[in-house]
Amino acid sequence: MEFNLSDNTTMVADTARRYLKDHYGFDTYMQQLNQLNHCDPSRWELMRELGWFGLPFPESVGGYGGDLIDVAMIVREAGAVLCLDPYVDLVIGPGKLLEYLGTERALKVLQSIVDDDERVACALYDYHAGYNILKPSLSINGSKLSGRKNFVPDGGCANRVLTTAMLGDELTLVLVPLEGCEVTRYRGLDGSRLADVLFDDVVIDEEMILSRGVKVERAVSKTVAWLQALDCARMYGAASALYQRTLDYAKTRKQFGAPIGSFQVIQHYLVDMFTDLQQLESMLFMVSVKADLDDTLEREHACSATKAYYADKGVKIAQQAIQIHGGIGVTEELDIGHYFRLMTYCSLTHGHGDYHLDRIAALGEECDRG
Amino acid sequence: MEFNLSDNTTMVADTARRYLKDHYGFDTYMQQLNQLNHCDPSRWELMRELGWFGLPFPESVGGYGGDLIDVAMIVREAGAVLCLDPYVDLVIGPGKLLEYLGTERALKVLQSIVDDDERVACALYDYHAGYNILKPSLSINGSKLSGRKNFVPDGGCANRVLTTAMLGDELTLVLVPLEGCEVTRYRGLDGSRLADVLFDDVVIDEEMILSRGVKVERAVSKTVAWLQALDCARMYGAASALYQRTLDYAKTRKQFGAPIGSFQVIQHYLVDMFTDLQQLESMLFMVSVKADLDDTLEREHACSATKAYYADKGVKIAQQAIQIHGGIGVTEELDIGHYFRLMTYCSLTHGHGDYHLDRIAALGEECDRG
Amino acid sequence: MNLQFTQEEQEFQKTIRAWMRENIPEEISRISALGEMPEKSQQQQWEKRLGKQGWLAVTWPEQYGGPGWTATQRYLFDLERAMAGAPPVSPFGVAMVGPVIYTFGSAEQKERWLPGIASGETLWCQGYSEPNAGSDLASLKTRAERKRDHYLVNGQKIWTTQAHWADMMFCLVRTDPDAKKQQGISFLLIDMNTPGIEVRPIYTIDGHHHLNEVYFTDVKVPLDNLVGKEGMGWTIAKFLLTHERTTIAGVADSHYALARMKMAIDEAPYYIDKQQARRRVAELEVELMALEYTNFRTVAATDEGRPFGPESSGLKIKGTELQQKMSQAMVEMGGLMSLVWDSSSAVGNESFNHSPRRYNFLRACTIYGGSNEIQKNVLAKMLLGL
Amino acid sequence: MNLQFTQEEQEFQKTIRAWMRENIPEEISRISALGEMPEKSQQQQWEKRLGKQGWLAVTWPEQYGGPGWTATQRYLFDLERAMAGAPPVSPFGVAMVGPVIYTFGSAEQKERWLPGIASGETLWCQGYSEPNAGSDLASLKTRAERKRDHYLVNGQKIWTTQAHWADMMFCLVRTDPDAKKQQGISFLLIDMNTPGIEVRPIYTIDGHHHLNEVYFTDVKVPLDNLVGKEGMGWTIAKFLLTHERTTIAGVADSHYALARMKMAIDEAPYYIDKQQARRRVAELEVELMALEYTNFRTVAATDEGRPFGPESSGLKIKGTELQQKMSQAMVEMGGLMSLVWDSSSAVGNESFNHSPRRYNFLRACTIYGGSNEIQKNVLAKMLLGL
Repeated sequence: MEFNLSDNTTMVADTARRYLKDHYGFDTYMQQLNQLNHCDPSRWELMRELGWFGLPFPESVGGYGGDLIDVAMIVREAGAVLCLDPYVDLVIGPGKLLEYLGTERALKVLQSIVDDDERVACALYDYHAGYNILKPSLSINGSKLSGRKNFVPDGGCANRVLTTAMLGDELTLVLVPLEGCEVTRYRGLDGSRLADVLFDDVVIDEEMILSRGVKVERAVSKTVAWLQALDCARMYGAASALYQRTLDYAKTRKQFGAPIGSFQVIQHYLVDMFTDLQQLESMLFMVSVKADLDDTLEREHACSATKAYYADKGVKIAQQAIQIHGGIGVTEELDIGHYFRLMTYCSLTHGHGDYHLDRIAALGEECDRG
Repeated sequence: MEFNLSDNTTMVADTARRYLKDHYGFDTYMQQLNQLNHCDPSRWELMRELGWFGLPFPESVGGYGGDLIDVAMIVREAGAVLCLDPYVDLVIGPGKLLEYLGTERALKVLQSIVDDDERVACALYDYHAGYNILKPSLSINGSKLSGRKNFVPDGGCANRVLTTAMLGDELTLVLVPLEGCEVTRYRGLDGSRLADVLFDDVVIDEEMILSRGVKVERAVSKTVAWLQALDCARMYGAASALYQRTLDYAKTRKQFGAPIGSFQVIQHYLVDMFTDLQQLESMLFMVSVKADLDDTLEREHACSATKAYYADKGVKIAQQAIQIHGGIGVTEELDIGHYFRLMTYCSLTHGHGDYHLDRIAALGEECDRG
Repeated sequence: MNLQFTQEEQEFQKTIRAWMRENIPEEISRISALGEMPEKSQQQQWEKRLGKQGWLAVTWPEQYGGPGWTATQRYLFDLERAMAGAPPVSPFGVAMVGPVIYTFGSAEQKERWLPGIASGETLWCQGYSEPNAGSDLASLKTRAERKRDHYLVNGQKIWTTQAHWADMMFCLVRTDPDAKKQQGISFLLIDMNTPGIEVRPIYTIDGHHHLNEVYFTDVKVPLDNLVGKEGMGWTIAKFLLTHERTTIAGVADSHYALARMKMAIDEAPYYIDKQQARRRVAELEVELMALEYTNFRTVAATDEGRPFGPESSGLKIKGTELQQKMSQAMVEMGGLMSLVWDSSSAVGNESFNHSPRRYNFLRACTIYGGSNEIQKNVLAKMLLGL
Repeated sequence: MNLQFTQEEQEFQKTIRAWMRENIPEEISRISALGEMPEKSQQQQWEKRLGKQGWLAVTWPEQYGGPGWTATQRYLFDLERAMAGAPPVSPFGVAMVGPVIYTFGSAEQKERWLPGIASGETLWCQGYSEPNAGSDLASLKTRAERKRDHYLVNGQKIWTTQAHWADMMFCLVRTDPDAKKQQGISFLLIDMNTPGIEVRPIYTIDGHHHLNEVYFTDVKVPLDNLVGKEGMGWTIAKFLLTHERTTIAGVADSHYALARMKMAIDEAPYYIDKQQARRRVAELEVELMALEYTNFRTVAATDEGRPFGPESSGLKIKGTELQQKMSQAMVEMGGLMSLVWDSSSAVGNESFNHSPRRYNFLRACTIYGGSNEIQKNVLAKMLLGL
């Protein structure tokens, strides 16, 4: 085994860190919080120039054939500075979905994402289906799509949406322009921009149906595995920033005439945060490899284990960071509370802790039987 | 509401404490550990004289009509000194079962228990049925009882056993002499004496069948509720002894030139133990009233909640007591480790923590539906 | 041992329940159901309604406007209040400065301040913490210099909840800068409209404005506004910490949360196996039971006139921990719905929702009023006597 | 990033697995399955078999009898050992005094002691703790007075694991009573058959005899038995604490426990809902994964010759906590079966059983070798630099 990042990945991570240091501070975040459109033209252009849009996609569509770990390192750095640019939601999510479909039509759309010719979001969830991505409540009847998608992370700026829907008993992926739909945009817990989309008997022509059946199921499952790994990468960035800030605070903040880090209970809290952080990092490395596997059982097991572990320990680190900071930790002017929101948010996307532990339990049963 | 013990109960508790102080020390316990028969004749006689054998039974059989709380206070004191005398197993358990059956034959046996004319144990469990007391694996076919009972707490000295078995699809209670059976006696985790009993086509005459059907189900359920409450009473006695001993140890044991109780982490451990102990006491009061209710739902809910809470916090107190004691805490010569065994033992009898949380979840569903 | 409420108490409870049903503004219970908190006008309207009924200052002796209830009645009142979806009464007037005034205040002070608290007319806030005096409260620096006919107050307070709502502040100030730490501190009542007071908002991680910084620049406070004697401030502050509060554990509001959670199980599609959600609720239910019966014991002890010792510090620790756990569980049961910042913004979100903003805000409950770590230090000192 | 074992490593693993299957005495794997621990003769027979194969001192350099394996190979070896149901090798010779001798010892000492350790012939024990020097090890008092041709040792050691099995003890003694605490301590090798040594058993809460008190009364130890120089004892002890041990987290044995637990789910009738048991196992499985991958990182770092910092202290804390949690879960899954003290005594108990006695004994694993609280103190010092 080998846990070193390749030279290439290290370079990607270093570049991301430098880029964000120069272009994204806490003040940038606070401004972005109040903006309705999260695709900042100048940063979006810079990211394109850095090659991030094509990073994990095939060369045939203008990509660089990079790995999940490359993207994970970018997302980790983005999490560490609370960056809200919807890179994952508008590039990686739809991009991987289209790549996994692999049809000519799908690759053409992917190409236009890589070239930044358009903004496509993924609409995988709705209220009633919950976390079940393979059985959305929407359906296509005749040639009409009806129903509602919720929690679509579109950054406030997508113009088309990749939507799952049932056509008969087949999972189907359609690409729908948002113009004709009723879109309600709102703010997410982490400050990102989400949308509910109402498809009110939208006419679907053959052109808009990208694929159906097992191929879509596989593409959606594999894409969500990527998104789960990237949730964890983002959480790791945040956890690591929280730990570092809390350690620094404990060294400098004085109460009762001494730095609070001199109190044994605070020391042990910090040690717990540190040891958990170590293990979170190990799990991130693990999932960054395994979330890309073709073996469904191993992939899903790894993703569920990591998501469950992060939902537990990542959130705990954020809670502890607030507790050690005391009053200042619950204010909006300090970044600590914002990392806490990010952590809660990511602990709930693509399955929360309880859901993933259930899934592991169910997978275990399958394994034992198989 | 009113949480004071009645004068009568206070007297019972005080008497128990005095009696045990005079007649049961840690050395007594260590001796009893190595004995095969746990009914010490002189202490057994003293307990009879104190009126404990008739305490919670009707006057008609020579009892005093006391409440569960009276017995709970005795058992609490017994737990506090690790007393292994099988008072609950050979008096309260079989006694309540017989009282709840209420038939003339049952009451006659109860009378002989109150008068200490014989030793009767309850055989409610077997390997295959697990915690399910209403569906034992044993059955009566024709006039023959076949099968095995396990974990019978007979103190090494019962001569008859109240055994549940299925007669057709009816739960049946039979009273069987142990003479004709193959009895394997062994030691329990807490030092008590248990037995496996093999009924190898034992001939059952009508006389031996005490009752069957719903009446037995109700009697067994109500008796087990008492036993669950008394498990908790015993655990409370142990938890409270553990807390007190650990507090004393933290005040006196010195490391790094100071009592270990001066270290903040140890202080917070002790506070956690103390606050948990407070809540354990509240739950004990609660269950000592509610385990005797006729309302099945409320009774079972109270018992399961208390058992689940004790399995969690009682065990945690014992674990923490060992950790604070360090090396000496894991030795057999100190009482701490013996309280720990008692705690584990009682956390497993009549349903462990997971079992009871499941039961509450199931009861909740019932309530919501009903 | 008697775990039943008396016939009278049950009747009392029914009366309260009926009254609540009729008198709680619909808007308020809707807000509670979303896990949100009311605006000032909503809160004050509600407290005035209670005040008019004589049910606001429920812990006070009758002579000062209390309803003369037993601790058990107060518990039942609080339970019915919470279950009906009303917010708790703001503690600063009724639970904090009120008892200080009727215990330590002069006849004039009682007459002047108590009626406005009992009616819900005057809103109060608490000026304790300062930027460098948080957990270490005794190192506070706000100075009140005694002049001929007033105190001249200079300094800064922080974390002042509802200072922007309040008419009055009760405040710990340093009157003797030469005295040792805890000494030289006094307890002063300050009119928030006095010139020289500036209130600046602190937004918290729920995005709301509950807290403030308060700056004092040459603020003149009448000498009559000193409660007790100079230098008694620390004694009064300690009195307040140990003052009986049978609602400190938050049992009533946790019951409300539990009920909401049970409703959520069937609605929420975020579990593969509903039994897992029920099981999780069962765990919280058991913890609440343990807290509740411990709370009952303090209630019963209060009614019998017995003091209840370190047990009540335990209630604060356990109660706040449980509130946080429940809130976290609700956010998780909400699944994807909890991704939404503003519960009213998303379509179709009218059904069960525990606002994640509420969950955010509840992180503060193990910090304010003396962090749980400080509570444990204090309790350890009592237990160990070291 | 590469999470696969190489082709060679996989081959290696297969070889080990096959060898284990053939060479582990049936009695030993039966004992492990019951959660019990072997007798001296069983343990030594097993270690000698490993020694004969050259697989006992696996961490040592080849020149002293190590097999020349990489850390990854050692990890795989340990995993296969555990999964086959063999106990871990006693750490005192191979993992502790061996590295001390080949790092600090003289040529004569190496020649004299190392072969017996590598073959499993000589059994060792560790003389560190004393009645008043537990967590505070540096206050140890056992005195070694330098005479003309020997040290005269007087004092007492406690918690000495396997002292009643051991041929030799490595021991921290005070050679200079006037020097300050950590100074004046030396590292001495003592033959357990020397007159003046008395070993008294300490029975632990699993009812077994693992631990001892060891009394020294005018025990004469040859001057040659001093390792390093006088006063170097504390340095050597610290070297041992930070010495690379890729098995410190107990990952291999936890994997064995997890496998046993999964077997238990279907057998055990102690759950209303089996999914709850599976869920509980899933939680432990996730924690083990996090520990395992952190352990893999130290293994990989070791193979690359990179030092691994405070991460390894974290492994000890997390690893021992997890062992306790798993053991508790196994006892609970065992339900009523875990009521039985001696796993062989009850009828029909041949199926799954994790002895509750093992669970008892494992309470010690967060205490010995420096309690987890002490580990956290040390780690905090490194992190905070205060």
